[in-house]
Amino acid sequence: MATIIILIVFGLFLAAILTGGYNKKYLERVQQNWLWEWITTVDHKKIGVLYLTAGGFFFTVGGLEALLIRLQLMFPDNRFIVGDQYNQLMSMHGTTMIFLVALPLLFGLMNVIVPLQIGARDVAFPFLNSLGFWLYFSGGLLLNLSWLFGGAPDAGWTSYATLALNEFSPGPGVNYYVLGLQIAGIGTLISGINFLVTIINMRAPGMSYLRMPLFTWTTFVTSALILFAFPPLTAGLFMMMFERLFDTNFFTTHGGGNVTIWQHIFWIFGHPEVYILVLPAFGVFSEVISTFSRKRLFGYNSMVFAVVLIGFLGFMVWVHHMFTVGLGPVANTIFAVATMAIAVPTGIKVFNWLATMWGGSLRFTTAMLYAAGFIVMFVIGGVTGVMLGVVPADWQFHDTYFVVAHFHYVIIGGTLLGILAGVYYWWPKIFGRMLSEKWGRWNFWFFYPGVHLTFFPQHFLGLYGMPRRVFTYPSGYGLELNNLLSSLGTILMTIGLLFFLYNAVWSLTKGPRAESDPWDGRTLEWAISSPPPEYNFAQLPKIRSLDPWWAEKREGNRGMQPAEPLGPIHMPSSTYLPFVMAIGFFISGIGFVFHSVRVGVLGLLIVIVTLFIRSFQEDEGFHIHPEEEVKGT
Amino acid sequence: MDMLLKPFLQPGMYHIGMNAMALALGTAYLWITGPKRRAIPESAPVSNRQKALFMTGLCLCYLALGSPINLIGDELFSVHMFQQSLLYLIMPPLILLGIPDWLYRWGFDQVKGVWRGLFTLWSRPLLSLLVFNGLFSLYHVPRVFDTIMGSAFYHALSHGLLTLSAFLMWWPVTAPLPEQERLSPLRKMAYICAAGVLLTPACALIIFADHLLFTSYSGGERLFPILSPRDDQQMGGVIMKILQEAVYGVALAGVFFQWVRREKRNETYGIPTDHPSPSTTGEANWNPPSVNRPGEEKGG
Amino acid sequence: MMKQKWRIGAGWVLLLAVIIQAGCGHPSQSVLDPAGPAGRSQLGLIYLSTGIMTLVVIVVAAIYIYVVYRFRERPGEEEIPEQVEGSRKLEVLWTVIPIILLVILAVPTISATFTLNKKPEPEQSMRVNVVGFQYWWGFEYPDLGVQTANEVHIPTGTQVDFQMTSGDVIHAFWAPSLGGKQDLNPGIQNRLVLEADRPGVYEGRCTELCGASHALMNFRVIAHPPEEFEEWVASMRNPSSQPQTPLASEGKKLVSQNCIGCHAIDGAGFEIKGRTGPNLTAFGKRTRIAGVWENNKENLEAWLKDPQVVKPGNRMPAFDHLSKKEISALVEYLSDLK
Amino acid sequence: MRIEEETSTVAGLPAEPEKATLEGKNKILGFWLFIAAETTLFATMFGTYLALKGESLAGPTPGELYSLPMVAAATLILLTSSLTSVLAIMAMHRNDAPGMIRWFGITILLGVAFLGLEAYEFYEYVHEGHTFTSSAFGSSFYLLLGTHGSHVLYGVFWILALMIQGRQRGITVQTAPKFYVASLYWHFVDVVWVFIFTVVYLMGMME
Ligand code: HEA
Ligand code: HEA
Ligand code: HEC
Ligand code: CUA
Ligand SMILES: [Cu+2]
Repeated sequence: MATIIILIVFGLFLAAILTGGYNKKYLERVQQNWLWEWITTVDHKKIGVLYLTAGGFFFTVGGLEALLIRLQLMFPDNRFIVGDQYNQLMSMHGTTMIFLVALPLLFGLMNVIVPLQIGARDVAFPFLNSLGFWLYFSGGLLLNLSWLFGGAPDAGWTSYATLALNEFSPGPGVNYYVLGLQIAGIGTLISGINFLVTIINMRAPGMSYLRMPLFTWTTFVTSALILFAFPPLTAGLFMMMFERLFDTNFFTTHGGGNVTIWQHIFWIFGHPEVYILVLPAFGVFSEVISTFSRKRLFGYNSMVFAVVLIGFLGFMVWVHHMFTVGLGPVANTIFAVATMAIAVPTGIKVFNWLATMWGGSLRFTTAMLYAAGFIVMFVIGGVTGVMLGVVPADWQFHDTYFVVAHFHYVIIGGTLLGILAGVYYWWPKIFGRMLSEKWGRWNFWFFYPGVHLTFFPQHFLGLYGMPRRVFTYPSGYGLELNNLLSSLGTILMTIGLLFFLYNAVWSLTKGPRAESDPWDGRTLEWAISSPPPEYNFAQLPKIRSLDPWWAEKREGNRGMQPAEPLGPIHMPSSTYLPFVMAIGFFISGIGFVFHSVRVGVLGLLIVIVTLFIRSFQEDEGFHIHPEEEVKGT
Repeated sequence: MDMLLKPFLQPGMYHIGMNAMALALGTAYLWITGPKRRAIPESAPVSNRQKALFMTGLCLCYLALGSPINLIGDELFSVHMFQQSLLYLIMPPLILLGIPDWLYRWGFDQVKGVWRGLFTLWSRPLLSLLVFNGLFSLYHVPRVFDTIMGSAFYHALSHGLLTLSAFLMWWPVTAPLPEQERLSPLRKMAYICAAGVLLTPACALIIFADHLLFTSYSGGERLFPILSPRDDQQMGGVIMKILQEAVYGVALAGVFFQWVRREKRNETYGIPTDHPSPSTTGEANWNPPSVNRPGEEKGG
Repeated sequence: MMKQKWRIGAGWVLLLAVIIQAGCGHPSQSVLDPAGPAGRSQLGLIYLSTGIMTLVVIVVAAIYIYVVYRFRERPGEEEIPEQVEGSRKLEVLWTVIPIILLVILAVPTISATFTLNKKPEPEQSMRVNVVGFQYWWGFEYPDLGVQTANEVHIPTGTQVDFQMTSGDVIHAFWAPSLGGKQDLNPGIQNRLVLEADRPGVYEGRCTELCGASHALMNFRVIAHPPEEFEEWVASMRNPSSQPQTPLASEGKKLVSQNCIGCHAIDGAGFEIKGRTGPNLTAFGKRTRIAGVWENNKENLEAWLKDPQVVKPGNRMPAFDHLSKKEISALVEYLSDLK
Repeated sequence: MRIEEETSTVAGLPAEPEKATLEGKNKILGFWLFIAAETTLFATMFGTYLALKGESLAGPTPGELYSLPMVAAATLILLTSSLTSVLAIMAMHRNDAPGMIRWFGITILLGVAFLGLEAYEFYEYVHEGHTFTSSAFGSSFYLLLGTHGSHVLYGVFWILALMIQGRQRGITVQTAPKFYVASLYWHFVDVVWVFIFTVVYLMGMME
């Protein structure tokens, strides 16, 4: 504990020296620093950018882990990374990608775009928004610190009990998993609630539910899923934590516990989680496809309903991850049928996207390329999902590379392509600069074939008897060629992503300024400047139709009609408390990782104290007067 | 297997009282919606669809209580669960939708005082939800269940109570009276989802139990030998769960598309209108723009 | 994007066909090469579902390619396309057709699930108890009084009723050619009924992550014609566990000093029967060491010196403190166990 | 938001001060959603408890352990505290800050009494060999009750802090939502207890 305090003091000291010595001006200077501005911001657009940056960082980490995995598996009987080391890489790859990459990147897009799409000045709880981000970030950091101190978790991203218990994973690895996810998970839950309240309470006048753009709708349903999926995870992680720290008996058989309880809890969370990942991507595609086909979304109502139905059914199918556990034929078949049922609403969406493109005038920008690539790839991944739902067939597929192929097809084909499409589509709005279409094409044409090359052969690996989570495989069983192809594909993907990286840097430094509506957009966010002013809308717009901005443009209007007179705008002031609170959680996490209850409690105390400070704080906020600026236009 | 079919062919297995009651109710309904209609103020003709809904509901009710299903349900748990699904999940919404609004109003006018208050209280969404699912879960606690099954009186009482609370649970969803509509469409959908979640624990406990829970059902093998008592029990849980999912799915769709129809009625795509759409105004409590943002017109 | 047509349509089917051929000459480890009723029925379902899914993918891809080709923006095109709201008819169509396809898939799924879960008749089946341990498999024939490890012998044409559980973490038992897998949960008994209809060696693998050497937790199912199986049982009941050479006697002594705390060797006259390591009775007849290495003297020597190199994290200590000679004595004795 | 300025110029408070501003409304809705999440959390713990309650190993079984009088007393105390928190909110609606603070004070006193009883009960159990680590039953029991107990504890401190704020600032459109939300929280914690009472104690004693 003392060490930590010393470290903190030392860190502050160092910062002071490096920035010109500690004196009275120090604090002032700190507050003018750009870093300070980002740490304390409560602006949803900035927090969105923070999410995108942190997600991108973790994506690089997770991607490098994947590269190492594929390097080891490139040749049979390879001894590059073996045993526990491999298991650490594999577990961290899965955990990082699911918890620290996919969802946060989506959160980034949602944060920037949803308030704009519904015509709000900010999210409902700017403070919690910032807290959510910092919790996610500190949780992710904690998780990744494991590489440096004590070894990473190695029981898979599912961390099944008994293997993940002290007896079989004695190091601190799984502690990192438990605490990192716990902290990040709280952040996610907070963000979910925030989006729900924002969408329910903060819509601009006239923006009825059925005029909301699809991306907002999917955010809404996703947040509802988060609301009900994450608490079971929290409870499960608590049990796992107590099991590891205090020798309780939830899962240990000799203490009367039951190993399948963890699996049930994990998948009650885990399956909805995969729809949490894919629904927002569906939203992005709906926007992108409709914009670049220059047509309204075909079957808007059934698209919305399909999302709701997928969310509803998503909670009823978790046992399809447990077909081999031995729950009996009755339980297995009912969940199989429920699983297959999800194909129906998803199919409705797929065909409606096709119908949207039908008769349109398709403009293949990079965003649209990704959206178009998505349709085929996701359908392949989706139908293999249905094949996995066939119980007896799943007894063959389960825990083989066939499953790995399935979920990378849906996750990359759905979520990741969705994120990339969304980033290309909204980049001008977020950063006020254009990405290069040329490099975008390079990016796509390396990445997309690379994904297929990586993951298509894996279907066959599974059928030829290659289990997943293995660090090596013997030669002579027909596994060599497909593994080699798969590893080669990864290289293509990496090159593709490097093009993206280049493109991003190029755009931020040299890219041309973006107009407010570069794509001839349809939804509200395109009606304001790029990047939007801090207060988003000088006057809240009056929403008079579905696709409001498109409709106003057709009417010949150059802007949205205001719903209120011009006046001063109240803004929340920035605050450093979320950051401090996250530090508290972080310290507490480290404490528990190393079985130091004292440090753990100290961290929690910091959290509670900040909570109370916050409760007593009277945040007056400040006012912006846009009248002067706006009058000109 | 034979034993399973036989009851259906023997006239003695059909409950006379229920027969009479179903017939009486059906006739009464047709009479009231038909010849007697004019006697009721503000009545309007009842569509055939509505009549069909009511009659289907009645048939299902009869099927569940008066036909051999009822008797087999005492032997086979899965059939018992089927019977329950009919009674609580399918029949109530049909009946509720089958009754015309003027009949409700007329009915409400007859009921006053405490009963009216009780109804108002009990049909509050949160309460109705909790009461039905609470009772339902309680009913399936092995101890309670076996006690109930041991006595005809308790049996009838519990069925009655559960059916009543099922009606009240469905009331806010079907909302046959506009003036009694308490939930906005979106909240109705949330309500349905919540109902689905709340029913799950009871079903899940039954499906995943690795031993026989209910002593009342240890001898079902006689009737249907391929199903061992444990499989029978699991099957019971599954039937309930699947039917529930199907019915709630339909209910979700019903609510949603009704909402869409209402909202989209007077909109033309691409042409901005100043008509506020119903959902903005209908939900004054949760939708601040219509309450406290100046400049927003408040439509009727 | 035109590439997809090829890839999805022809590729799916072609690749399947081509690589079924591959992997011949080795013990079978492929789902596509079933050797028993369970595996066959599962492969049947896999083919059925692949067929339906290929159809779905082809339909989607066809519409997709047409749309992309036909409706791409032509240069100079200014006109705004018609803003279609939707179409009730079409939407019903693409709701109903998938439902029909799924029903076609669901019915055989349900029936196969129940069939494959059926309890075998005790008289017509043979029971084998399986216990999984971190990185090795213990097999016991309760009715025959035989124990073995890592290689399980079964008669062809008989339903084998594997009753499984785990001694530590969760493992899963998977012999792809014979049929699908089943988890081994600590504290829970599971059952998997498999049958081989032709003699042969079938590779099996652990498919539930169980620690560092999960990748190497292999086993073999060796199916014999019934008569041959009887012989095997007889030889296992009466193993030749006595040393034949002086070196081997030396080895036996070393075993009694070092190994029997963990390993059992039936018929050798040891009092102790260790249970924390594989039963080594008739070890000389095993085809592999610890399920991964070919069983020959050099390999065995290396294994004894340092098992961790072969299987990282396994529970057998290294015996590198033994002299070269002592090791070869051990090897001599162990290889003579038949 | 504009509405704040309006209300601050109006004399007195609106009828439902907690819902007068958008912030207040957001807070209340957000809190309801939070309660939904908490419900799921507790549901998971209930499920675990139900699955594991039979596994008491050598230790005492639920039937041997529980005794009605003390639990009934605890239940009564907690239910009463729900009532007093309602009274506090009614006082708030009357714009009667001292009354509200008084009722909240009684509420948390009852909460503390409840915690005392619970601590005593746990103390007894531990003596009988029923601990967090003695068996799966013990683990799931203390997880469920401990989580509930810590919610009560947190609620006590929270309401205490709000009482101080009520003292300092009185009832305004900024503080009213906080009081309201805290009382929601308190009700929720009580409802969870009612479930614990039925599912854990009553059903446990029946077996
Ligand atoms: C974004 C994430 C995502 C998505 C969207 C999905 C979607 C689906 N998944 Fe997947 N799944 C995962 C991520 C995802 N999955 C992950 C990460 C795992 C592994 C976890 C682990 O073990 O580590 C997994 C594992 C997994 C399993 C367990 C396998 C096993 O371990 O044994 C199963 C089994 O049923 C399954 C099924 C499905 C189904 C039926 C869908 C459906 O939703 C797909 C529906 C879509 C379509 C079907 C295509 C479009 C439809 C049409 C064109 C209409 C016509 C179609 C038909 C008639 C079929 N998934
Ligand atoms: C969102 C989810 C996600 C994503 C995107 C990926 C992406 C990839 N995954 Fe992974 N994967 C999982 C989720 C995901 N995965 C999960 C859940 C598991 C299961 C884990 C378990 O079993 O427990 C798994 C397991 C898994 C395995 C099986 C391991 C095993 O069972 O032993 C393999 C093997 O090939 C693999 C490969 C890959 C590859 C090559 C990529 C590639 O797509 C990666 C490509 C990315 C890069 C190469 C990064 C390059 C980046 C840059 C160069 C910089 C760019 C910078 C910015 C954007 C700022 N993954
Ligand atoms: C601490 C316990 C322990 C001791 C002592 C021990 N072993 Fe082992 N042995 C194991 C375990 C555990 C395995 C299984 C390793 C695996 O496959 O993961 C094993 C595997 C083996 C195998 C491969 C078995 C097979 O089925 O293929 C051989 C051969 C072997 N041991 C020989 C020996 C000899 C010889 C000695 C003494 C010199 C010895 N062991 C001492 C625990 C032990
Ligand atoms: Cu045992 Cu993997
Ligand atoms: Cu799933």
